[in-house]
Amino acid sequence: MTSSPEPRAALEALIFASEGPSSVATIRRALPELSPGRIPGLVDDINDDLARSGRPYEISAVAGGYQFRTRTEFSAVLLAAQPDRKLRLSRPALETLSIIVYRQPVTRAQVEDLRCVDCGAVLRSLLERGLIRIVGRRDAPGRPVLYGSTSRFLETFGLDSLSDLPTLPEVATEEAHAGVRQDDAADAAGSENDAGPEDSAHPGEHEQPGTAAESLP
Amino acid sequence: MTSSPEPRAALEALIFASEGPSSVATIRRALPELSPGRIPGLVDDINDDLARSGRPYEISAVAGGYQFRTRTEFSAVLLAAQPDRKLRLSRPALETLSIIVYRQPVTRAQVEDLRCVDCGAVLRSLLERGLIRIVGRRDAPGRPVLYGSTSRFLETFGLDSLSDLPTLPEVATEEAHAGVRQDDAADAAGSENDAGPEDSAHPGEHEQPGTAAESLP
Amino acid sequence: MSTPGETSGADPSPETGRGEARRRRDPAGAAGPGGRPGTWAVKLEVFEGPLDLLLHLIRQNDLDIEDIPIALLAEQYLDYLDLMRELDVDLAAEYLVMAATLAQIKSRMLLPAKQEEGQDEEDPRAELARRLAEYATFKQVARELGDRELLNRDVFAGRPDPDGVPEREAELSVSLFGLLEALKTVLDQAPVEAHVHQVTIETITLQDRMLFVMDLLRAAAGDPVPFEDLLSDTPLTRVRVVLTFLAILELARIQALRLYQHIDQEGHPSGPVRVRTAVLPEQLPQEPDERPTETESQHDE
Repeated sequence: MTSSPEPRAALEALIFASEGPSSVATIRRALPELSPGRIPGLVDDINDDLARSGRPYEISAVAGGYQFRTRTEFSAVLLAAQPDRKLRLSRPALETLSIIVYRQPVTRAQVEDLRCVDCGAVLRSLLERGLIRIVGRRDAPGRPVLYGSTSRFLETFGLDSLSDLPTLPEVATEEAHAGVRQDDAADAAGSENDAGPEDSAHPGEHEQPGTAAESLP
Repeated sequence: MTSSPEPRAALEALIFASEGPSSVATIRRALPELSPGRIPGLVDDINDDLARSGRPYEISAVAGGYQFRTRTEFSAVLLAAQPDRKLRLSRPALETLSIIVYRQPVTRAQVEDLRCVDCGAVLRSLLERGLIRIVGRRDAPGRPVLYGSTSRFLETFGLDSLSDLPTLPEVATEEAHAGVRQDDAADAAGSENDAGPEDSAHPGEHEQPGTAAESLP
Repeated sequence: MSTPGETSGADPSPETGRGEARRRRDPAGAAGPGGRPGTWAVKLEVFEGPLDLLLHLIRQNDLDIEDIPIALLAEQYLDYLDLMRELDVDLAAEYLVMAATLAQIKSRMLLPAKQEEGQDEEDPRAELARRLAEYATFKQVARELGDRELLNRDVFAGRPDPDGVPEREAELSVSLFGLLEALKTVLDQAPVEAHVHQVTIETITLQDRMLFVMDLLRAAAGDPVPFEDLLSDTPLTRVRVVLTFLAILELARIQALRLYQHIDQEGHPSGPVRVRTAVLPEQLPQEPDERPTETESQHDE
C-alpha cells in the first residue's frame, strides 16, 4: 500500500512464505519488475546475510526453484520435534529409485530385471510418496506403464534439475536390449541370445528426462 | 555449545520448520535443556536480530505457540504470487469470521445465534488459521469464551487496522438493532447475554476490540 | 573386508540404516557358508535378491568380477540356498533362476571353446559379469543419493502457512446436484428474514447478478473462486442468493464461466465447487492486479 518493498526483501519474503520451491515463474508473477537474471545474485546476497547473522536456515536451489531450508546441524532437534515427518527410504527403495531416475522412462520389468527381485511393493511406496510417477506407456506388447521421477524427487534430494545428478559411472546401458534381457531372465540362459556389446549404443548419460519430471502427479 | 547447536539457533530452526505454531510442549520435547521460561526472551532476541538484519519475517506468538510470519508489508507480494490463497476461505468460515470481526468480542453462542448453525468446526478452523483468537471470557454463567480477530486477520485481508474495515450498510443497520438483537439472543441462547460485550471484554493483549465496533453505528 | 564402493559396508538407507548394516556385517565377516545358521538367518533377510547375494560372495572372496571362478561362486551360492531352505526361508523364485543360470554357465565353461566357428564367441560369464557390474553401479548410485542432504531427514523446509498450498484441481462439469447442494447450504445458513424486523424490497435483476459474478471472476484474474463466495454477496437474502445462483447457471450455459471441483483419489468430485472465467488465464491482460481481495472483503453497491 505504501512504498513498495525493496525487491531483495520482497524476494526473500516470497521464498520464505512458499512451502514448495518458488519457481522463477512464480517470482516473476509476484515481482514483475525483477528481471529473472538478477534472482540468483540476490539469492546469494541473502544467503550471505543469513550466514553472517547466524540464521539456522538458508535458501537452496532445488527442483527448479528456491526454497528455505534448515541447515543440517539442526536435523536432530527437528526430528525430535516432529518424528512423523522423518523421511524413511529403505535400501531397496533407494536402489529402485536410482534405477528409475537414471533410466527413465522405464518399465517395472526393466527395473526388476536389473535388480533381479520383485519391485511391486517398492514401486507402490515410491509412487505414494510422490518420488516417482507414471509418465506414459511403453509401445510394446501389454503396453506396460513407464515410470519417471518427479519434481518431488528433486526437492527431496536437493537437486535443482536432473542434470545435477552425478554422472552414472560408465557401465553398459541397458535400454538398447532391455527386451532381450527380459528373455534372458526368463529362460535363465544369459549368453548366446544376448545382443552383445553394442550396448554402448546409449552413451552413458540419461537423456534429459527433465520434462517428464516437471510436474507432479 | 560448539558441538550441539546453540539453543537459540535451535529454537529458531524449530519454529521455522514446524508445521503450524510451535507450542511450548513441542519445543520442550525437542529442546529439553531449554527451560520454558527462557523461550519468550529468546524469541524476542531472535526477533530483534531479524529486524536488525532486515529480514522480511519475524516470529509471532499465535494461538498455541510461535510461528514465523512474513511482515505485513509483503502481503501484497505474497498475494500476487499465490492469488489463490486469499480465495480459499469457505463461505461459512467467511461469514463466521465477519461476525466475529464486526461484533468482537463475541461468544460462540452469539455467533451461532446469528448464523443459525453450529459453528464449532468453523471456529476451530479459524483459530487454527490464526484469523481469530480467544481474547477472554465473558463474565456470565459458564464464563463462555470470547473471540476476537487477530493481526493475522488484518494481514490476511490487507487491513492496517480494524478501523479500516468497510462499513457495510446492513451491518450498521443491524448494529442499530443491537438492543433488540441482544434480547433475541438471550431468548435463543439462554441467560448468558445479559451483560453487554464491553462489560466483560478483557482488553488485555487484544488490539482494541472496542474501536471497530464503536465506529460502526 | 569390503572393497571401497561396494555392498556390505555403510548402508545409505536411513531407515534400515545402522542396525541392519551392522547385523549384516557381523556374520559376513565371521561365518562362511554352512556356518552358524542362526546368524545367517538374520543376514539372509537383508539381501536384495540373487545379484546382491552374488556381489556379497564376490566381495567376501575378493574375486574379480570380470574373471569369476564360477565353480566356487556357484558352490557358495548353492550353499546359501540350501541353508535358506533348511531355515524354511521362503525362497524367491529369482534365487532359483540364478542358481540355474550359474549351473548353466558352469557347464558351458567345461565345453571346449569352438574358436574356429566364431571369433566373437563370448565368455559364458560375460553376461553375468555385466549384470553384476550394472547392479553394483546402481547400488553405488543409491548410496550416493542416500548420502545427500535429504529433505525431512537432514534438512527441513519452512512451513509458513499450511493454508497456502494450492490445491490441485481438475476441470469438471459439476453436477447440478452438487450445485444445488451448495445452494441449499447457503440458504440454510442465511439469516431468517423475519429476524431483521424490516422488509427490504430488493431491486436486483438477473442481469445485475450476471454482471456481478463476472466482475468477481475477472477480479480473480483467472483464478478459481469458491462457488459459495459468489453467493455470499451481502446483504445475504434468499432472493439475492437465488438470483446469483441463477446467474451462475446462465453464465455457465452460455459458457462464460466454468465450474470446477476437486477430484479425489477414487475419481469422485469432492470439496468446494469453484468457478472461473472461461477465458484462459494467459489471454487475460497481464496486469499485476490488486483486485482479487475484493472477493473476500466486501462488495458494496
